[in-house]
Amino acid sequence: SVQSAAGETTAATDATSGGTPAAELRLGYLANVTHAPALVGVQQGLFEEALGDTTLTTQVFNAGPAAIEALTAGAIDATFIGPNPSINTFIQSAGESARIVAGVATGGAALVVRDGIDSPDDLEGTTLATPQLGNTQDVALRSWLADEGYTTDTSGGGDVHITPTENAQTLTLFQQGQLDGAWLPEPWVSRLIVDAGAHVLVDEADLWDDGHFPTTVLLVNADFLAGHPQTVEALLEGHLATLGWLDENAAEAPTVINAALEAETGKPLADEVITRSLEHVAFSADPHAETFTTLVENGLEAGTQKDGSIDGLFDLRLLNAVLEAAGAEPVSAGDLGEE
Amino acid sequence: MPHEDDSGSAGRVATKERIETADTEASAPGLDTLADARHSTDDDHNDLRSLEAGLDRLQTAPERRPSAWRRFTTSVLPPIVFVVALVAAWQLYVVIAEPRPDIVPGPLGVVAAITQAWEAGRLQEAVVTSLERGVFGFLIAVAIGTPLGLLLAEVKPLRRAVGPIISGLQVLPSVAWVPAAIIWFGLTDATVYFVVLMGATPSIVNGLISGVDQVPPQLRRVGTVLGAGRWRLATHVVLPASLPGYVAGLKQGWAFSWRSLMAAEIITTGGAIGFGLGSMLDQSRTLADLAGVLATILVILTIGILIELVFFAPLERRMLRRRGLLVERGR
Amino acid sequence: MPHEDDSGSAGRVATKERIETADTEASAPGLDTLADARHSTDDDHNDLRSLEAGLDRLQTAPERRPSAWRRFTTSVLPPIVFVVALVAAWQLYVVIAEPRPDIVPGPLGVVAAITQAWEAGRLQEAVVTSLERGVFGFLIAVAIGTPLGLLLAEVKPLRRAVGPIISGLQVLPSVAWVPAAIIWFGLTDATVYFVVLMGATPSIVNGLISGVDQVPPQLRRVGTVLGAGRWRLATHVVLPASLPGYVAGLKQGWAFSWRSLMAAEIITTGGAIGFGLGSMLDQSRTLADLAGVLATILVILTIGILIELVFFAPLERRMLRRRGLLVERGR
Amino acid sequence: MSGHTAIRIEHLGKRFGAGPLVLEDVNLSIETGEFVCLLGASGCGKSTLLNLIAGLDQPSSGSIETPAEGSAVMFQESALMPWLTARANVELALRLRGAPRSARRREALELLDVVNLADAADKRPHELSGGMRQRVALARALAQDRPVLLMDEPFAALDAITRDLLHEELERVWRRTGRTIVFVTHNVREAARLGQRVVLLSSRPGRVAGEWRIAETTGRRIESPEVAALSIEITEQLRKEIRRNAA
Amino acid sequence: MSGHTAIRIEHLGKRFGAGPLVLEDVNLSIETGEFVCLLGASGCGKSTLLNLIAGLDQPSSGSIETPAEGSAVMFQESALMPWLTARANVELALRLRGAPRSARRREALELLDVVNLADAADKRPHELSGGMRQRVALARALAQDRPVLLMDEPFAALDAITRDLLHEELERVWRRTGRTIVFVTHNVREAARLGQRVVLLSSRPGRVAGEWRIAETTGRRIESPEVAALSIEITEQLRKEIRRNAA
Ligand SMILES: Nc1ncnc2c1ncn2[C@@H]1O[C@H](COP(=O)(O)OP(=O)(O)OP(=O)(O)O)[C@@H](O)[C@H]1O
Ligand SMILES: Nc1ncnc2c1ncn2[C@@H]1O[C@H](COP(=O)(O)OP(=O)(O)OP(=O)(O)O)[C@@H](O)[C@H]1O
Ligand SMILES: [Mg+2]
Ligand SMILES: [Mg+2]
Repeated sequence: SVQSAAGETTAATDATSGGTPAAELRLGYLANVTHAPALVGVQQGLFEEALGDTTLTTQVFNAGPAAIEALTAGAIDATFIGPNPSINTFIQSAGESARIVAGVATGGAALVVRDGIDSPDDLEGTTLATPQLGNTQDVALRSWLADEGYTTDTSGGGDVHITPTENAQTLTLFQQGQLDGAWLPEPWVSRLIVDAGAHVLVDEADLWDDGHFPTTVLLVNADFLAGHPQTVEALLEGHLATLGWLDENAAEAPTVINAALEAETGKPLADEVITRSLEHVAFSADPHAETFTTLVENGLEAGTQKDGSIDGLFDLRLLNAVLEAAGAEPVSAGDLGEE
Repeated sequence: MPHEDDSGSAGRVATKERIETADTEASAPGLDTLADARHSTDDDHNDLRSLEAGLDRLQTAPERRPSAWRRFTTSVLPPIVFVVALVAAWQLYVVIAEPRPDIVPGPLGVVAAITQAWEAGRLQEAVVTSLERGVFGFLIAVAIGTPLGLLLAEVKPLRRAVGPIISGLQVLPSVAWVPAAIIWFGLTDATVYFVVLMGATPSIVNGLISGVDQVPPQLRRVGTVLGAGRWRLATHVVLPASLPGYVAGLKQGWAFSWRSLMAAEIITTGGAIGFGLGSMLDQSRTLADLAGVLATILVILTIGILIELVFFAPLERRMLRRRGLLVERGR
Repeated sequence: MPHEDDSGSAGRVATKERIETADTEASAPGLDTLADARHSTDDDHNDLRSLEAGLDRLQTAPERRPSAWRRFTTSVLPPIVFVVALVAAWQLYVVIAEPRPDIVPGPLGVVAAITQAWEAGRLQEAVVTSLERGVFGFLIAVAIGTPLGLLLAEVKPLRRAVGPIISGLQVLPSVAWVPAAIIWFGLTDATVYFVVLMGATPSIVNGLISGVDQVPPQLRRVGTVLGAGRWRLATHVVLPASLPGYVAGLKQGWAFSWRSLMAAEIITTGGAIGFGLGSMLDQSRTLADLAGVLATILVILTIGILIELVFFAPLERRMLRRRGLLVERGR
Repeated sequence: MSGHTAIRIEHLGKRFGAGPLVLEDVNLSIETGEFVCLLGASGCGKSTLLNLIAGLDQPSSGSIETPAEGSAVMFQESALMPWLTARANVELALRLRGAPRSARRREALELLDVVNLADAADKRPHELSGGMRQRVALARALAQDRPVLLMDEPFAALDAITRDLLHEELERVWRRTGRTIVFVTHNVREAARLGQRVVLLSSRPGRVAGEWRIAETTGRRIESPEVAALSIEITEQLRKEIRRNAA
Repeated sequence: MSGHTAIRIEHLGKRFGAGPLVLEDVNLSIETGEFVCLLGASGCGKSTLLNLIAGLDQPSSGSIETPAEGSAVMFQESALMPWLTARANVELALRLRGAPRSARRREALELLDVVNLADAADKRPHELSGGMRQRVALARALAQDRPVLLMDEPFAALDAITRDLLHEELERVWRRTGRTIVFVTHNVREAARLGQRVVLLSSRPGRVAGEWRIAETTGRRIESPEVAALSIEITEQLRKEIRRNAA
């Protein structure tokens, strides 16, 4: 069976009261540098520590939409994921599917291109890749190109051809000269630079006020949140603990993250790559909710998203409670949900 | 063995007496006409003609095709009614139970998704791209499969060696060729065509072979007896006679083309590959847009059925009807 | 009409004189035995018995099955020789032309890839997982398709409404269900089973329907005449008689199960999904390991052919032979 | 012959759906133990009439009285179950009749022996020649043990030599079992060879167009002059009926 | 009759592959314009012999002399091309014979008229009854315009009424065209009804087991007493041959 009926989901607003601890928490994430808190938290046992009696099971996905599918199908309860797929599932389900309960990472995405492309003007007629249609980088590229005056469409036509391609494939195709560039998250930006001689044309950080834009958030199934707020709270405690660990062990972090990546994908990243990647990513529990309206507008503009309200996408009450208990500053839901 | 002693005429006369005729009025004139008829062979012939005409009339019942209206009410209407009822029930469920629209979109949502894709021009592009690839790939498969099939059907040793391999290839899901094709041809249209070819060609070859196999040996012998040489036997007898099997093979070949195409399009997204229905399906999936997925499935189904109804069904029906092989289904 | 005047016995005797018998020695004793035979009905009966026995003997030629050796040399050996020659040519090409091994791996490379996967236990795992899913999914499809097919075959109005829809579903590439299934069930085994079900069920239903359709109406009438009620008619007549169509449907259903399974496995990788042959294929592709891809294709092909040869072929052959429907192919 | 009426048909009419009248005002009564041949051109409604007698179809008008025990039927194609051996086919009839399991095998073998097929009991229909199949079908019909045996062109698909033998076989079985037999054919000589009475049906619609009765039937064979003479008579009448349709 | 020999068969033997001897030492000579019926039980080698005469197969031993123009053949199943109309079927024979395109249509219609089928010229085989199909096949055989016409049980699959008519039709055509006809059948009465000479083949191996000659053939019909008498004679001999196989 797929999902429980609609009526229960409104209970999510009552997240702080009632509910029971879940026997099991199924957590999803991607084997990416931008998901480092998940990798480290699992690797170091920080989540398990926080969850106590609740068993932690993890699933690693290749891309955000797959994680969303698992979340929708009830195969996982929470997942680390990019903001756009989160927005997407929220709008598609008329606000019933999931809630963002915390931020994870910001920064770490860029448009890298081949030699010979030195300004946005050189992009006319080129073919650029993104990780997947409608994912955070895909939307970013499309809306940036639109700002630059280029037309694009979701079927690969327009002035600049955008072909959503799997990251590994992108590297190969770029090396073969079949792609002129790609808007990618870390570590792929670094891989293209280090392994294939690409260079950065646009660093996404430059496009945002104060350079902060969300690349990863923590998304929880709305029913799970309503039913087991204690468990989610424990998860958030683990998450904050991991963020703290990353802060305190900056020197050790690349090795630990690389070990986790190797454990998941079978191949470690080059030291150069992992180092460069981490320089461009910042980890924080603040989801930067204020940016989401812009993200929605970008998605609409890019044609990868349906129009709809994201009111209620955030439920940061638990996060703020935990932050408060730790004596930290609360974060804002930017009028898009509970704080 | 019980029978009469036929060695003498006396015995016969005796046995004849035993027959009582109930209908003497009818039989007596019958015998008279019999006697009269012998006088003229012209009369004989006319007699034979009228008898044959009567028998022909009795033995050939005019083929009664069901009326268009009856065919409509018995075979077109029921499925339409069923589908309409199904859609109504679906809509009702959506209205009453209000399920999550990303898990159970309503029929209206699906229609909206189709309209939206149409207005954005994506639907048209996808349909044209896919149809183009499907038809073109199918035609290449026909161009390769037909001579290959003829060769295998007519050259026995070749067939013994290659035939089982081709049948084996028919067992292999053509989707399995996609990864290999991607490695060989990258994310280009060549990949798609390769997969379509590997999917459709075995069916066409096997169809032609079984068509030639099913040519009644009697027809070949008739051709030989009528004085046809090897070439005229092939063109005047074997080829037309194997048409039903060939058309069946073509039909199946098209089905496999379409299947393989969709598989290839769903899997090989990105790169330099064009935007087809499979890509559209995959896109809707990545966007968690179930209404879009169902809309695309519907379009794929419709195209499959349309090609069948508009192209193959009339072709096959006409051919079978001309040969009297068409069995009107059900009463 | 040319015939004799039969109204008098005189005419008959006259015409009889016109017959010259060339073989008088043979015919005279014949007439004698004729006359003798009438004396005893026992004799008559024995006479009839021996005649019938002679005729039976003459009219029933013993079924001559080709010898095992002949079957081996005409149908098993040639494809093997062909495949061996093909592999040899391939190896020769690789040795002489030395192409890039990531674009044209040699047969030895493919064998090595198989061995490697075997030694790592991945091959066994993939084969077992896929077979398990394929067989299990197929069995569910049988369990659903059989009652549905029976229902549709026997209830005419239902069939008119639902039959075309099921035939339509057969046209839809089951790979198109993969995205929808993923949205519904996520990357779990349920997705795979759903796709397999949607692929195989229509074939099984249609096979059963056409099997029931092909039951000669004569057999049903015989059943009725022999005194069978509705139930015994179904179990003693209709079901056994529709077996050939049903088995053909099962065979096709299995082929579609296997196809759909591979498509589903190639597309739905990651998540909680087990590691099957499709996953292995996709994995080899991501690693740009063409030898691995070809090795997996070979394994998929082999399993498809094996299931056909080991399971369906004997089943079908035995059933058809028992009914005398088996046409030994080619001479 | 007992003189008792086995089958009585009165003012029988039949049409299929909205089609033309197939049978019109057919009147016929058949005595117990009688051997009646129904003769007519193609499509005149012989099979329809037989099916009505067998109860496989319902008349549109008129009435049919048959023995309560029902009738056994033999069709043109032997219609043996192709998946059963000759013996199992006969046993099926015994089983559906309700014969006890223990007696079936023996009885089936006895019946097959009646038609000289004891040796072929374990063969399947496709291994038998056409004549042998029809003999199995005859054994099966006998297995039903009904007083009336209806036969719809049972020998039409056989070659002449086999047919002649089966005529003798059938006659022997008839004399031995005393069954009432209604035998449909469009072979005039076959009708004259086998029947005690030959009933000719006209075409479109089918009515009784003539009737011939043969008093003495022992020792007939198809070449017998009395068969020939009767055949000529019936043929003339039949051809007249056919010629009526030429216009 | 001209007395000229059309077909001469001497010491003919035939076996298929390593199988048993099918024909052994067959000797037969057929005069121009003669109507010969080849009679024998199932599987005795009649079709084999006819195919050898038609040149469709090669003898294993012995020799066959036939007219240089070759022979026309008619088979049991009419073997019309199912995708061609009756006329087109006849035209195909004319075309393969090499008849000029312009004359074909007219000639085909004439030939169809010979068999009383001018009205059905544009029908396809499946719209014709069995008898009509065989008449088209006869027209097609006549279209070949060969001196010898070989017929392999052409009427075996027809019902008795139709068969009787086609006997008359064939006899008329034979008398009109003076063809040499070799007619294979296992119907003794058919052979006695049609042939000027009846040749009986024995079974396993096939040899000539008897020969009957009928001097006067006009006005015969199948019920004629001379046909009956001859039939009885031939049947006896045939049954003897069959009984030989019972042991
Ligand atoms: N089920 C049916 N529905 C409609 N018409 C029918 C049906 N069965 C028979 N007929 C029609 O009834 C007429 C008589 O058919 P029937 O089969 O009784 O003839 P028949 O004398 O047995 O012919 P034959 O010698 O060819 O067996 C035919 O015109 C036929 O088309
Ligand atoms: N192509 C063949 N290969 C092997 N054996 C054959 C072949 N054709 C015929 N025979 C055998 O030759 C024998 C004679 O066959 P043929 O067909 O000539 O008999 P027939 O007299 O025409 O029989 P029927 O009356 O059944 O038509 C049979 O035993 C048959 O099995
Ligand atoms: Mg009938
Ligand atoms: Mg023959």
